[in-house]
Amino acid sequence: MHSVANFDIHYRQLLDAAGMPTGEWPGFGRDPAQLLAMYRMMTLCRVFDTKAINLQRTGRLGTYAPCTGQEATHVGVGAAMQADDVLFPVYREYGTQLWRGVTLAGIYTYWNGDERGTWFDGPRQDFPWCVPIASQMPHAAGAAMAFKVRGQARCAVAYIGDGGTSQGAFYEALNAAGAQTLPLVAVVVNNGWAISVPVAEQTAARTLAQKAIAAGIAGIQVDGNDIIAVRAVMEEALARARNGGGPTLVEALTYRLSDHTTADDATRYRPAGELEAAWQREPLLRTRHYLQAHGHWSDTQEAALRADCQAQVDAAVSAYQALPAASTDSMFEHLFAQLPHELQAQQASARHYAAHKG
Amino acid sequence: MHSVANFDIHYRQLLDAAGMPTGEWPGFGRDPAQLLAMYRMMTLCRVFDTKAINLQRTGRLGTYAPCTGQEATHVGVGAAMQADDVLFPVYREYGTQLWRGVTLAGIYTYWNGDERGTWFDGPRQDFPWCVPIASQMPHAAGAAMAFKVRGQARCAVAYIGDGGTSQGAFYEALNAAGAQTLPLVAVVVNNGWAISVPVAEQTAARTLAQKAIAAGIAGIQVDGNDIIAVRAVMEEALARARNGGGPTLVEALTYRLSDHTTADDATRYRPAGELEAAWQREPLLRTRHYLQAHGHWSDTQEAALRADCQAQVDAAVSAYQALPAASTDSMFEHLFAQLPHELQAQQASARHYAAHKG
Amino acid sequence: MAKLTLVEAINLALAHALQNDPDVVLMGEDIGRNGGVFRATAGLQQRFGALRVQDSVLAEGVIAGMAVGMAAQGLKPVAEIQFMGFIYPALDQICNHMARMRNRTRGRITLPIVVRMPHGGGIHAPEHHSESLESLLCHHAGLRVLCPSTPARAYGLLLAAIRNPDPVIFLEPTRLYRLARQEVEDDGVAADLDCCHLLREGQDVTVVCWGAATHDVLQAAHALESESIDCEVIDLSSLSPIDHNSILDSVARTGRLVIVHEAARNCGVGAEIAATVAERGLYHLHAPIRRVTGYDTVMPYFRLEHDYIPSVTRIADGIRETVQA
Amino acid sequence: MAKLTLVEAINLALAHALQNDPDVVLMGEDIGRNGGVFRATAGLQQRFGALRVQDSVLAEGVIAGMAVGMAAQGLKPVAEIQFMGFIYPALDQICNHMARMRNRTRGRITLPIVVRMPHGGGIHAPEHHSESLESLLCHHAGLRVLCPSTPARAYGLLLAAIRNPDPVIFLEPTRLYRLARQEVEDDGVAADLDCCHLLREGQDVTVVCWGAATHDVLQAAHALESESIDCEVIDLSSLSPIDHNSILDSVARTGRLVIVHEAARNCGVGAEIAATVAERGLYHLHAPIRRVTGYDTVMPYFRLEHDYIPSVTRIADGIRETVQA
Ligand SMILES: Cc1ncc(C[n+]2csc(CCOP(=O)(O)OP(=O)(O)O)c2C)c(N)n1
Ligand SMILES: Cc1ncc(C[n+]2csc(CCOP(=O)(O)OP(=O)(O)O)c2C)c(N)n1
Ligand SMILES: [Mg+2]
Ligand SMILES: [Mg+2]
Repeated sequence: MHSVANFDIHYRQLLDAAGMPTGEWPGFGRDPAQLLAMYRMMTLCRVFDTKAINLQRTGRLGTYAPCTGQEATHVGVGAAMQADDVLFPVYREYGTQLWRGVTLAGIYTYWNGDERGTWFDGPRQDFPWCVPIASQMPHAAGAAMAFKVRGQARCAVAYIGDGGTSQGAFYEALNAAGAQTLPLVAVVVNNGWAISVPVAEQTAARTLAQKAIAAGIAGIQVDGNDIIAVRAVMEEALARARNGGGPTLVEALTYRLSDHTTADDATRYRPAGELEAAWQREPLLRTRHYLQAHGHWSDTQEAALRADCQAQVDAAVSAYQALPAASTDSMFEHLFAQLPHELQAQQASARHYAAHKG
Repeated sequence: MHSVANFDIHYRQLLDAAGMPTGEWPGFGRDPAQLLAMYRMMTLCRVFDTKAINLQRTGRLGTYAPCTGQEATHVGVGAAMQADDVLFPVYREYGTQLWRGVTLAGIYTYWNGDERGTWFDGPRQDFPWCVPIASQMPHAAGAAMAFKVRGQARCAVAYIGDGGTSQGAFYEALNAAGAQTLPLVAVVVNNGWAISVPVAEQTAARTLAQKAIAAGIAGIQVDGNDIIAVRAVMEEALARARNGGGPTLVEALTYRLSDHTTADDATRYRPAGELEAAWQREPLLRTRHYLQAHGHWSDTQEAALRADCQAQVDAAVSAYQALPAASTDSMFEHLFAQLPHELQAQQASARHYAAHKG
Repeated sequence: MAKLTLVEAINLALAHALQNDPDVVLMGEDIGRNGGVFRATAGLQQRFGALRVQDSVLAEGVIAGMAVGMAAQGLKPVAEIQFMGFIYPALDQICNHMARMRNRTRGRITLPIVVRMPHGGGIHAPEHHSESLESLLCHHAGLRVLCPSTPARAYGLLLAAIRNPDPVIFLEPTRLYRLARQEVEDDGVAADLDCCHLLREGQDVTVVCWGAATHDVLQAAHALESESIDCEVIDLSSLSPIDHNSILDSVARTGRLVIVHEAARNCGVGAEIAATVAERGLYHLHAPIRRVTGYDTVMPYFRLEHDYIPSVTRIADGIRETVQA
Repeated sequence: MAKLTLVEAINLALAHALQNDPDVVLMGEDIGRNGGVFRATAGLQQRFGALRVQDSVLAEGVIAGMAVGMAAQGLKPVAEIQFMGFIYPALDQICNHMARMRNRTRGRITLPIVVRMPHGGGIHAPEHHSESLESLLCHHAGLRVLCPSTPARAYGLLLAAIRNPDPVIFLEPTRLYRLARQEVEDDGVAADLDCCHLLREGQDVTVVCWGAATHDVLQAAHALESESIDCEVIDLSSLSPIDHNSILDSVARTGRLVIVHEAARNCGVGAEIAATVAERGLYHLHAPIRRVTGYDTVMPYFRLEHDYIPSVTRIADGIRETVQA
């Protein structure tokens, strides 16, 4: 009996929970402007998220999936990507989307049950939110295949949750991307929970990064609350993919500091104390500590930033609430490039009842 | 950056292609009666297979999936299992099925397009052939769950092809079985090809055994043409599973010495020379060499065995060909425990047209 | 006797089955610790333990596929799919295996499985949480498909489904989960399978519907009384097999047929009912058959969902036009 | 002009598309090196290379899902599912994404995809190799579903499908792959979408059918001539959307309708056609609508498959009874 293959899974952290650097930082880490841009975006996410929950509680938004606690992963990934890369989100990675140009009002519009929220003026090719868990993974592999067919130095970046790693589509897509050496980087956001199921019940795998081994691709674990490490790991993975080095699976260890969605009540299943402990590792505070310790940030600036974020969010709320209701027709408008003749009578019926509604 | 998890994939061979032992043999290997029983069954498979291809070529059987070259894996797995374990085959693992009591005539009946071939008097709980690739994997996990719920010391054994490892159902089932510590042993029969696609195009993984790592379960590679190693590895995996040690993925390295099925023509896609090289590693001859070298077998016994196998196969051919055609009704007979009233008219119609046929 | 909502009645039936049959095992995403996203399984894991009420990994294919393996061993799995829009990854198992195993093995391996799931829209949920896909399942022989419309029927039908030796798809109208309460006796009595139910007798027109739509149809029927239109309302209840004889009997009396469903129209279950009446009851028809259904569009996000789901007005119009035709 | 079989015509159309549009990419299991298990893609990988004609990994979900990602980038993937019975793992992608992406994104992301696959039985293949599941796909808005019945139509419809900006499911009747030859010009002319085709004019009864059944229906129609029954035969061709107006026009003339399909009856496409005629053409009907279809059983293993598939005799009986009703 001899060994025919062996594997190591590495973990990367560059900024610890106290805000202390823990390793060699890449170039962007030495540029305060870049650090501040990322910190501002994380803060915007936090403010946006808080408002969204409030909007839902007061009946002005549908069920909403919060992002609090995961901002470093989301913004770090966004900052590492190039504009012409393509993002395949799940449903709560607003930090990446906002970084890439999706609007606050668009996100609210989406969660308010309106397809128009998926129209992205910014990243025109980015995919919209993907509700059927893991089904976005092959889309990303397909986009990566298109880049390969056309010889473009672009990457597809796909998100997936820890729960999502139980779905076949996740493995299938990684395996296919590995077999065809596609420029794909998949980010498992391991936030500890899939609604009420903790990750230890989702798999016997000690890490989710090791799922890369099944596909014969690179896998790495990163502190997902550490925006420096997330961005660094992503930049390396993206560069490798762009250079024909194939896909990478990045596991970002973070925590869902909120309920699963506003329709969920995590107190039903989450052990006491876990949430409080997780708040000690959250991403914003450690970044602020670092920035303040190095003289790049002050309490005054913080207050101004909060106010600015609030103003942006308030403007977005006004914008989505001012959007006139979609017409009933719109159900038929984008079904096909050209609506088949047979469906015109149905469209007329829908229009008729819309007019006589209420 | 530090390592948080590491893994080794081992390879086991106990009888090399020349018939020389290559390691420490387990108990059964020192019992000539057991070795001979396995050799006899492998030979029966070979004879059965040759006849099946001939039957298809002469219009007496439908499309057939041959097993030549894979007998050591199939018989070795069968010999390692206990009678009350449950088998979940794909479609060409006749050696395991015959060992467990499925009849030669039953297998012919199945490939002759007749459901009655799936009635197993022997292993009553074994699953029938499973055509949709990989879909048998969760069935095996489910049976294993039933054993766990009931506290039974039984195992589910599932086969899957190298091509099958690209399907999500394969990963999903292994992951679920790992998460729930189920008594499941999955055997990947890596015969090099999935119809026309070689395993190197199916995955970037160097071994298929390493796919176990994604599920956090044990994985091992074995020389699938070496019946001693196959049985030894399986016995260990089954014992571990029975003792609550969870699932194992066994990759058996073998080769499809035939076309994919009788409807296939492998000369279209298989590189010249590969087949000839593979014949040098085939399982029967090495076993015979070992047996003869150790005085357990002779040319006369070989001739008698061949004749005996031929007689068994001929009897099976007569038996399945003597089976009266199934009635048209039988389409409705086993659809439900009790046929809903609404379907009775359809059954009558089918009966009517059967009577007026030809 | 307790007054229960439909989801409470389901919980009661599940508890009864778990209590009285050691082979019954529940499985599904978030059904254990969390009690199900609609609370259908609330309290059951605490009461019966984590092996009888299992939180599954997040994979519908594995849930359905493991149910096959468990049922073949004599367990009676009751699997939950969290929303019907997530049934697709389970379809290979449901259609290629559950529906076929008894037939494939000539009765050797049989599969007493129930697959439960929320059905339909109207609760302001995100995309993929409001689907009505019954027709896909009804098209496959070897499955029974049920859809209750009241708490009491939900209790009785679910017990019948669990005791049935063959696979049953059990659709639970989300809009009705908490809409109304009804007295439900926990008597362990299973309802009859394969039959529909008369909700209201009438002379002028037969209206066939199921699930949440029954409530809208009854409202429409009530409103039409003032126009002297007397509706007979049939709750299909068993979507496959369909109790065509009862529908045909009713149409023979009323001479008119309206079918109402929330699912898309094209190749929906309504088409099957209409086709069968056009085949076996044509000479009784005094007017064209009419279907009032969801449109052949994608179920819109929730701001427009009530423009998609047949409204009481739309249903009443369909009935009125059929009676006046 | 060459006389081609249906599978050769498909090969010709694929070659034409690959040759004339650099965005066309073929993908599927065994379609490259091996040329497809039915030889539909024979020679194309040699001619256009392994990036234009890709051997996919063995995973239908990945094939369909990658097609979505590729199409969103402007490629025009033509994906093959090896047999229709293996479509289930692809349904989540086809129904939840392909069919919906344009609608979901308000036209921002559009998906010019073709998903080709063999359809139907009658070729003595193993289990799961003989399925007719068109109704599942037709039930989903946002997809077009086509099924050609002759080599020339296969060529023209496949080009139309590839050029269409939206997803198209393209069903290829296996029984017809090599049944007959027809002159097919490689002129690159696409056929019209969304319409049916008159195969034979007649006075007494309208018979609607598609795929392999068209050949059996034409035989039955021919046999019935001797009984002075004059059949009008319509090849549906576009299974979704259905060209109901043409069918209604025909029924208005003949007063009778028979629908023939190989798929199971319950909730099949035949039900939709019958329901629509019972809705919009009832007053033209002189006799009950009749469906001659596969039974509501599991497609049997091949020894009984011809007892399942509507035979010429069964079709003729159905037409005769309808005419005599
Ligand atoms: C196919 C499918 N099944 C079930 C669901 C319901 N559901 C929505 S989110 C979720 C849990 C996802 O957990 P995870 O992947 O860890 O992502 P997270 O929500 O933690 O970000 C479930 C079960 C779904 N959306 N899709
Ligand atoms: C879901 C599904 N897709 C496609 C097929 C068609 N098919 C039958 S066998 C096969 C190749 C299987 O290869 P592998 O898993 O290596 O098994 P082997 O035949 O080599 O034993 C394919 C593609 C199928 N049976 N099921
Ligand atoms: Mg999670
Ligand atoms: Mg193989």
